[in-house]
Amino acid sequence: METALSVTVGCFFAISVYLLLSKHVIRIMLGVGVLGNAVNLLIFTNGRLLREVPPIIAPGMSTPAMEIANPLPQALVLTAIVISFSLFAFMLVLAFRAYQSLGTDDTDGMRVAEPADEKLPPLGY
Amino acid sequence: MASPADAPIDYAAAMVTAPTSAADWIVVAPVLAPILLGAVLLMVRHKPVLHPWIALPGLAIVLASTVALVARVAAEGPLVMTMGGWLPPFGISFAADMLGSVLAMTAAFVALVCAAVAVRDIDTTGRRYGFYPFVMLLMAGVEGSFLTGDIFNLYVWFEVFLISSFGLIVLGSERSQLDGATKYAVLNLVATTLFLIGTGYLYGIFGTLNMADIARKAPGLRETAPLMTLATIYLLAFGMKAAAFPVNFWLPASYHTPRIVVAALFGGLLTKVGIYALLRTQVMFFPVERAVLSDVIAWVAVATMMLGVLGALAQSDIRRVLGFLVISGIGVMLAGLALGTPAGISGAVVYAVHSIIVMTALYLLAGEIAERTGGYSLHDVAGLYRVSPALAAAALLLVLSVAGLPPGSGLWPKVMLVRASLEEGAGMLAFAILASGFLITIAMGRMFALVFWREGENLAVTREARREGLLLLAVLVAPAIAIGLWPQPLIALGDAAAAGLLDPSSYLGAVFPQGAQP
Amino acid sequence: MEQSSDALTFFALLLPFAAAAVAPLATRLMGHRAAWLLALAPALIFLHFTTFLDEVSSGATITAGYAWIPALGVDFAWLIDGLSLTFALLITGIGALIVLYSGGYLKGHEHQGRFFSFILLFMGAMLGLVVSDNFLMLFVFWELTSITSFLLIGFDHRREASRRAAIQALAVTGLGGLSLLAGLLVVAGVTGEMSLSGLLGSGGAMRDSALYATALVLLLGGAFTKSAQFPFHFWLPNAMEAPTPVSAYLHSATMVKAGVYLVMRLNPAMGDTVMWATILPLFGGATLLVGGVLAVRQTDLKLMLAYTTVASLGLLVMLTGLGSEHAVAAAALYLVAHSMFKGALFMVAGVIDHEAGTRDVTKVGGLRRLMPVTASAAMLAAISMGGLPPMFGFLAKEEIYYATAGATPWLILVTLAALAGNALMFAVGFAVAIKPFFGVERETPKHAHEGPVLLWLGPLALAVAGVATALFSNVVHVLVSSPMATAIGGIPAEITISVVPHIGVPLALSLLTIVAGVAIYRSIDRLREMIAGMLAAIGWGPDRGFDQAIRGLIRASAAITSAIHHGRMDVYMGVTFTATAVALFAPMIVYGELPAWPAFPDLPFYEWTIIIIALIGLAAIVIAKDRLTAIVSLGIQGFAVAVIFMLLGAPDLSFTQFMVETLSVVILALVMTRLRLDPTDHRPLGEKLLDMAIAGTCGLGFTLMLLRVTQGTFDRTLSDFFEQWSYTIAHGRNIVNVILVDFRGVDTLGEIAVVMIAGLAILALIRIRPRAVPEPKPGPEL
Amino acid sequence: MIPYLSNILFALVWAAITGSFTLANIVVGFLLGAIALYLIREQVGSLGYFQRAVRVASLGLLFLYELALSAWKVAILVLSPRMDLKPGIFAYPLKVDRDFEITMLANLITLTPGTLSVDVSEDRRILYVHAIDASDPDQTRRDIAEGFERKILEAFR
Amino acid sequence: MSAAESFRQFAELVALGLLSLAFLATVLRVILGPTLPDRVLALDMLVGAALGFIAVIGIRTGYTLYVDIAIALGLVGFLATVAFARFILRQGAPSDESPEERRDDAPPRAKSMEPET
Amino acid sequence: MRTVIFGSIAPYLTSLMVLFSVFVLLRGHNEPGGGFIGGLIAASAFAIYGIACGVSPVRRALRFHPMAISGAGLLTSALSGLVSLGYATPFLTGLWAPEGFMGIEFAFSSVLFFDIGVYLVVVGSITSIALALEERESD
Amino acid sequence: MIDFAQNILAGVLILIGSAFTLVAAIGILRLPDVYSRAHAASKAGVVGSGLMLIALAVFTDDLATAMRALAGVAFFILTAPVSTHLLAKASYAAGFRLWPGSVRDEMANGLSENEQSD
Ligand code: NA
Ligand code: NA
Repeated sequence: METALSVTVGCFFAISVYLLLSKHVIRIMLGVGVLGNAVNLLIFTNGRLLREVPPIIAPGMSTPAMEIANPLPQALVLTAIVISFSLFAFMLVLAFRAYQSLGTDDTDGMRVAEPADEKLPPLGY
Repeated sequence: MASPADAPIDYAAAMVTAPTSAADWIVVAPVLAPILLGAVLLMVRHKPVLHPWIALPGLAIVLASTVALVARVAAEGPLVMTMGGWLPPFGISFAADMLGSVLAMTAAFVALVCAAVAVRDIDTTGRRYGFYPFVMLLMAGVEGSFLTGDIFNLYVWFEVFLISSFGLIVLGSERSQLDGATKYAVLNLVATTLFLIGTGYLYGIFGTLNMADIARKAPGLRETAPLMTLATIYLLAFGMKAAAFPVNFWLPASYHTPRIVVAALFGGLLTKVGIYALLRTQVMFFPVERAVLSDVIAWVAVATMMLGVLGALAQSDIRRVLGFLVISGIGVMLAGLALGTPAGISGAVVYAVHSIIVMTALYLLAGEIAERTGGYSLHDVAGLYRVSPALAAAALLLVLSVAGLPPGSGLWPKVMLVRASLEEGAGMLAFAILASGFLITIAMGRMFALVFWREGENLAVTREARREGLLLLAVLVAPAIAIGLWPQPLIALGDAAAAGLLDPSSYLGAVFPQGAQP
Repeated sequence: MEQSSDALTFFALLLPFAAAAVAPLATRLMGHRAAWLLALAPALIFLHFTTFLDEVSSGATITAGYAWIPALGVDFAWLIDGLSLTFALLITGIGALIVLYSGGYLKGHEHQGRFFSFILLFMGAMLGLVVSDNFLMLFVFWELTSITSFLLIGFDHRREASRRAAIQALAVTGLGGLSLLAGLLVVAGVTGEMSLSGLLGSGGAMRDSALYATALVLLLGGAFTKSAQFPFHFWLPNAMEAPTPVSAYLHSATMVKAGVYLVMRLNPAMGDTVMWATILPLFGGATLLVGGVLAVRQTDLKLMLAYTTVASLGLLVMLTGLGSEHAVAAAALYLVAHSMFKGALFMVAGVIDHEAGTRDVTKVGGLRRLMPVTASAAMLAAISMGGLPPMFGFLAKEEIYYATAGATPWLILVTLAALAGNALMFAVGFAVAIKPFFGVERETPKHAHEGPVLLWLGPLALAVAGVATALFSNVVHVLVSSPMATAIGGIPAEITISVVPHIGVPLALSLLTIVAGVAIYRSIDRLREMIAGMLAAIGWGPDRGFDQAIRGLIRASAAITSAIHHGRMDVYMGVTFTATAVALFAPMIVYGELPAWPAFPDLPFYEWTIIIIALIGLAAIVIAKDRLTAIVSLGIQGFAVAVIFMLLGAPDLSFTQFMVETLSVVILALVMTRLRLDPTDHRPLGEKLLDMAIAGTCGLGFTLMLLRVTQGTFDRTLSDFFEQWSYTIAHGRNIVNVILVDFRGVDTLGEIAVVMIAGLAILALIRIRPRAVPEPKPGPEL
Repeated sequence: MIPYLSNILFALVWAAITGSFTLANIVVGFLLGAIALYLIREQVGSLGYFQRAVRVASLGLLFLYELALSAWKVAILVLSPRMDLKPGIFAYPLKVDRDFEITMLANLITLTPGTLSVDVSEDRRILYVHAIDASDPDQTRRDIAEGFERKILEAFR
Repeated sequence: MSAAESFRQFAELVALGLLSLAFLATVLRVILGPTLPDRVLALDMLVGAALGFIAVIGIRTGYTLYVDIAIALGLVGFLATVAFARFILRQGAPSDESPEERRDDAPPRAKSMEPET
Repeated sequence: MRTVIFGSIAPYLTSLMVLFSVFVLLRGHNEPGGGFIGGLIAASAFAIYGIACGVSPVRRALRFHPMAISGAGLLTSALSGLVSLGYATPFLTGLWAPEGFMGIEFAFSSVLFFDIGVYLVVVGSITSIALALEERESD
Repeated sequence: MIDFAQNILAGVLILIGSAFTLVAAIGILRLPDVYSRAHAASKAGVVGSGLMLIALAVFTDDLATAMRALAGVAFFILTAPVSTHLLAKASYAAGFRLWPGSVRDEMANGLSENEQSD
């Protein structure tokens, strides 16, 4: 079980990194989206896997009746999902605004903050 | 496994039963106050005139509680509150030791000053679109990072200040801001994601998230590849946050783009949180792995120092010069980490305090310069010696501080680190610290001469500016010089912080008063 | 450190700083007459230090002070012996005169108060430097002298030359300062001593150390730069950009002698080795000759003096390096003499400049009748500089020739250097003293006349002191010279030389010096042209080299910086993920710990389906020809992940993932409506392959690490606890939710803070439009 | 409206009396309330309420029937080896004119065999319908008019 | 285990198999396109199939609480389709059969909207 | 996207979904759900409303600015943790009203208010984002 | 007895439901243009998933869950035609032509110019 997910996680990371390495903002954003899923699966897998038993205590019981899926990584991933979603939303809008303002979606062309032909500082005193 | 629902409940097995005194809340107040008031600020978003009246007292509370915290930690050792009343390591502990408290206090101080500067600098639009809430939550994130005793919670606070910094960096939506922010956002996101990945692995290895618990379990897992990989991932993630070479690109690409008061806050605070996290994880969790990595860290430190200062020499925009100086300073702190000795770590802590104050002040100084000359370019800005001798004096003191010359605050941590390097036989580090200091002297000496001394007809028009900025600048310069003249108290705190990190027994004792695993 | 305290000396050391603080105010109130008040400070300190003369002359070494930074072993402690006392007296004595002289020289200057302040600061720094016992205190004051001299040299800040000189001085002496710091810390590391007194008492510990050479080179790096030894000599003449009182003070009496002081101070602990006795005379001698020759080349009075100062410093270093009893005595005598005559001559040059409006030696003449007092002072000082009786300079020169006399080839070389240097200085000294005052009266930019008392008091006092000290040389020897020589040599020394010449080799050499000096003086104009021609032929000097170095540094920095910080984000990312790959693989390879080969996973077919759909979705994102296919594919892999969570017993996660994934796609689509992005991926094939390699390595690394971790044992303590108490205490059956809102509620608090701020930040991003659209109307927003 | 509200009120009262606010109990309460109201239908003027309920139910049944039929036809079409398609868009003149009714009709059309509402004209007179078999649009128009549109008018007028 | 239960479990497996095939077919349409509406339609369909999948898993595991997930999924799936429809409307008329492949040679709107200074 | 069909059905969908979201919020402590998911559902509802009927009706319907709602949510959550100051317990300690307070499935507790705060933050922020984007669209 | 009926009925319903879903998916693959494919998606999809949700309602013993499952079906029936309609309308307005084999397009001349402006 962990093995299958480990390999899956690796694929998620590989794709995400490949997208992040692109020059195009939108592909980078897609990479960010995949990266979030990759990490969530990674944390989830790190907490070890158990099939189909949700961590919910049945009515009438005070503790789980059988071995349940590890609830802690679920809580962590839930927090991480929310956070990465917020950041993702922000970055999407940022990409959109950057494109509007800068007129390019190619990061090589985004050279306002670090202009290519930057002047040397004064050489005198 | 299942037990009947009506079994008697043994609360003491799950919860802290001793009452929590109100005074203990100083450990959570630095986080809680900005969150509460940040939320209130959002509710009165359309009454911008109220914003400073909410934000400044809030930050004052943060400062007051962190000062109290430092005093209390100095007197009684680490202060712990485990949230929800659950026994550690099950609940999230806030654990203030000397390292966290000192940095928390310094951060609160500069944030308060910056927020005061912003009263004048940030217009109604900026306030309506969240300047003060961003600052409050940024501080909540930063203070939370310094004070939390839980590694995943540390990640959460990292994200809190990261997203707040996103808000601040784009506030204004100028073209260069959007460009810089894109790089800042993507690269920082990768960094925090690496941190999260590391934390996922950490949980998989240790089965715990409480820092004290990790520290006490780590010795049992020494010398294995997963632990080493974990230490390395953290090194990379926090090195990136701290802007260590070769993963520092986001900083020069972005720090000069936002409003100057924002840059001041960033330049002072954000990278230091990375340094804090490096110290916390590498020294407290992974001392053995850190020792293995020390050569790598040392070379990173050297490269960061040198490339930072070379970058500073190459810039003509004052803000960009400062961005590179931030980086160079990070290299110096990494040197302390590379050494890993009490003296080295203490030096890094003292340097961090110095750097928070001085880099913030330098950015604010740049703001004052621009206020009087309308620009930041070393090609245009001139003649300020005549216009504002007081500003020149402040500038000179800051230049001396950042260059590590007396009577500035930068001198003593550099002395500490050079000495620690020589004691460890790390001549390369000592050389790099001194050489980077020398090059900063040249860069900043030239800057001082060009901006203040130089006069010329084609240069920017200089004009008188309002006084408050200068006054607030003085509020930052004063402690810098005080540290330069009488560093003993700060060094004592730094030594205590280093001792606490290297031998976390008092930290462990504070988190687990019963000692053994519950 | 056990220290006796001495509050009076403590306050004496701080007094200059206090005076500096009040100087601007005093000057605003009293104008230039504040000089009289401010000069009281150095005068009082001078008097205070004279009280030590008695004790020190009887061979005592006084150490006292207070704890300053115990954590670093730094005390505010002073060491008073013959050497430091002499320096302290010179600094404060000449300092008082300089303050007075500044009162006249800068009378009416708008920043005279600031100037007083700087010069008093400088004096305080210099005084602290020479009396410091603690290494780091010494270093602090050392750096303070560099900084204050930066301010003083740049005082006339509107001129680029001043700014350049200031930066040059700061750079060169700053470099030396860091070298000194390193040296001191090496010494401290080797000997365990943080104080000079301790070091001096540690015997030969340092000399015997393996780090001796390192420490020596570092310490001399500090000393040589500060004392303008060849090849670092160039900054000192440029420092003449400073107002003349500064030149007189910094470049005669004190600051430049800090290096000499250091060398003398270290002589007992570090001297008497082959290295010491080779390096010091070599550099000193070279400096002496270079300074002398370059002095001849100048026409500016101040520059002429400045180069002779360089030469004199070389001479002092050379003598200290020789280290013999006579050499040490000669150094002690020459140092005192030089302070007096050079201070006087600089001030004279300043008076000429001030009164005649020019300092060009070829443009002034015959001022003797107009400025008789100044002329007298100049003559007296020149006689001392030339080493003629009955001046103190004579004693010094006699002793020099005693010291160098010897038959070894080394000593003959040293003697020749001393001879040549002295002759050159003789010529230049008289050129400064005679040419402006004698001969035909020349038309000058200003009509010259005798300056006010504040201007001539200083030079005259120093010139007269040159005579007086020589005439009462026995007293001076007992109180000053001998204790100083004792301190330098590290063994008791007694100097007996007096103005009455003794027949012998030294006298012969003295006479030879005079003859050669006169010859040079007579042909000085021709020599000047000759040297100028030679220098033009060489066409390069360290001074030009400095500019080239700075420009080269900036250009190189710019090249390096733009090569690294090139603004190309894909490369930034590439570096980051390469580092990630290394971080993942290096430990596994180094420790040789790869995870065990896992068994083929046993999953029901529908789980495989979901995983395959996730992978298809992923692949589709990459190969999608247009962005919308990619976005839809993003949705597919997101849904697949949600289903995976559901299958693995995480309904809350699945729930959230479905919602979030959809909202992400929705926001993407909403954003895309306006955003027409270039649909294709322009990476060239090579780059694509590289990126694939990086991405693949990262992915594999994460997989291997994950396998490795999950193959280990797992500690489920935390979750067991949560399961145990989720319902009984926290009243919740959904353990995940209880963790979120109770066990780990702080995480959730931070998380919603993130959500809130993200909302606000996005609002700011969308709404704030610089220039094009003004702030939106508040109307529709409630 | 008033009978409907009374019915809900009855359901809540039922739940309160029985002391159980579970969904099932409330539904039971609602049904019991409806019966109770039915008994007093003439006094409270809720006659229309029940007539309408019946017509709505009839519309619902028609819909479910048509839905099943539609799904079946599509299944047959899709699975037939050679799909014989004559798709196209035709205009359907609307009799219903209230937004709510237009919406309902359009949705029902979408869910029934071989037809799909593409758009409503600006003046809300014409519904454009895509049919998978548009060879005889008049027949389809008639089917709609006689089927759903009539039932809707009955139920909601 | 009763025969009815066995039948149900068999039915579950068959259903999961059919659903898996449905998933794959739908995903294929997403990738094949050729137009954006086709892809969106397929995504919408995918959500529908996932809904059924959740229901079957709910029955299979006995955790019928998954039904809430299904409801929420139906809801947001609807939202996604609406948003895409909106996007399609915005994107304007395609000039030929494969609208996405056409390149925008005209400068982006942003430039005319916010003049560079 | 203001078609007759969509425009007339969307308000009902929205109110249904908001109801559902409150249900999900309140039962989160015992079943899958909770403030975050509930908030997302409600925000999706408002997004649909906005797309179907325009932004202004949504803004009017909410009365307060969505970000103010978000702020109120954060305030609620933080305050529900602060209450424990008065009980000499650490921050965020769950405080429960005496059992059987309302006799219904969810108990009245500080934890509930915490989750309500989460809900409000999510509703406010996500709605704000959606509306802002939608507004940008239509101007 | 009830148990037996529940199991059988649930089994049958999920079989039919999943079969319909697959049919819809095949339809999506085979039909020629987006408008025809929408027929498959909206009808077979609704029926398929609806039946499976009903199966869950039948299977569960918890009435509240069953009610929610049925509510889910209702909800799906409510939204599916709307989204199909929106997609079709948007595609048409955006200019995605009908399959060339289509026999008529009465909307082509009826569509007013300002349709695209909302
Ligand atoms: Na920073
Ligand atoms: Na929740």
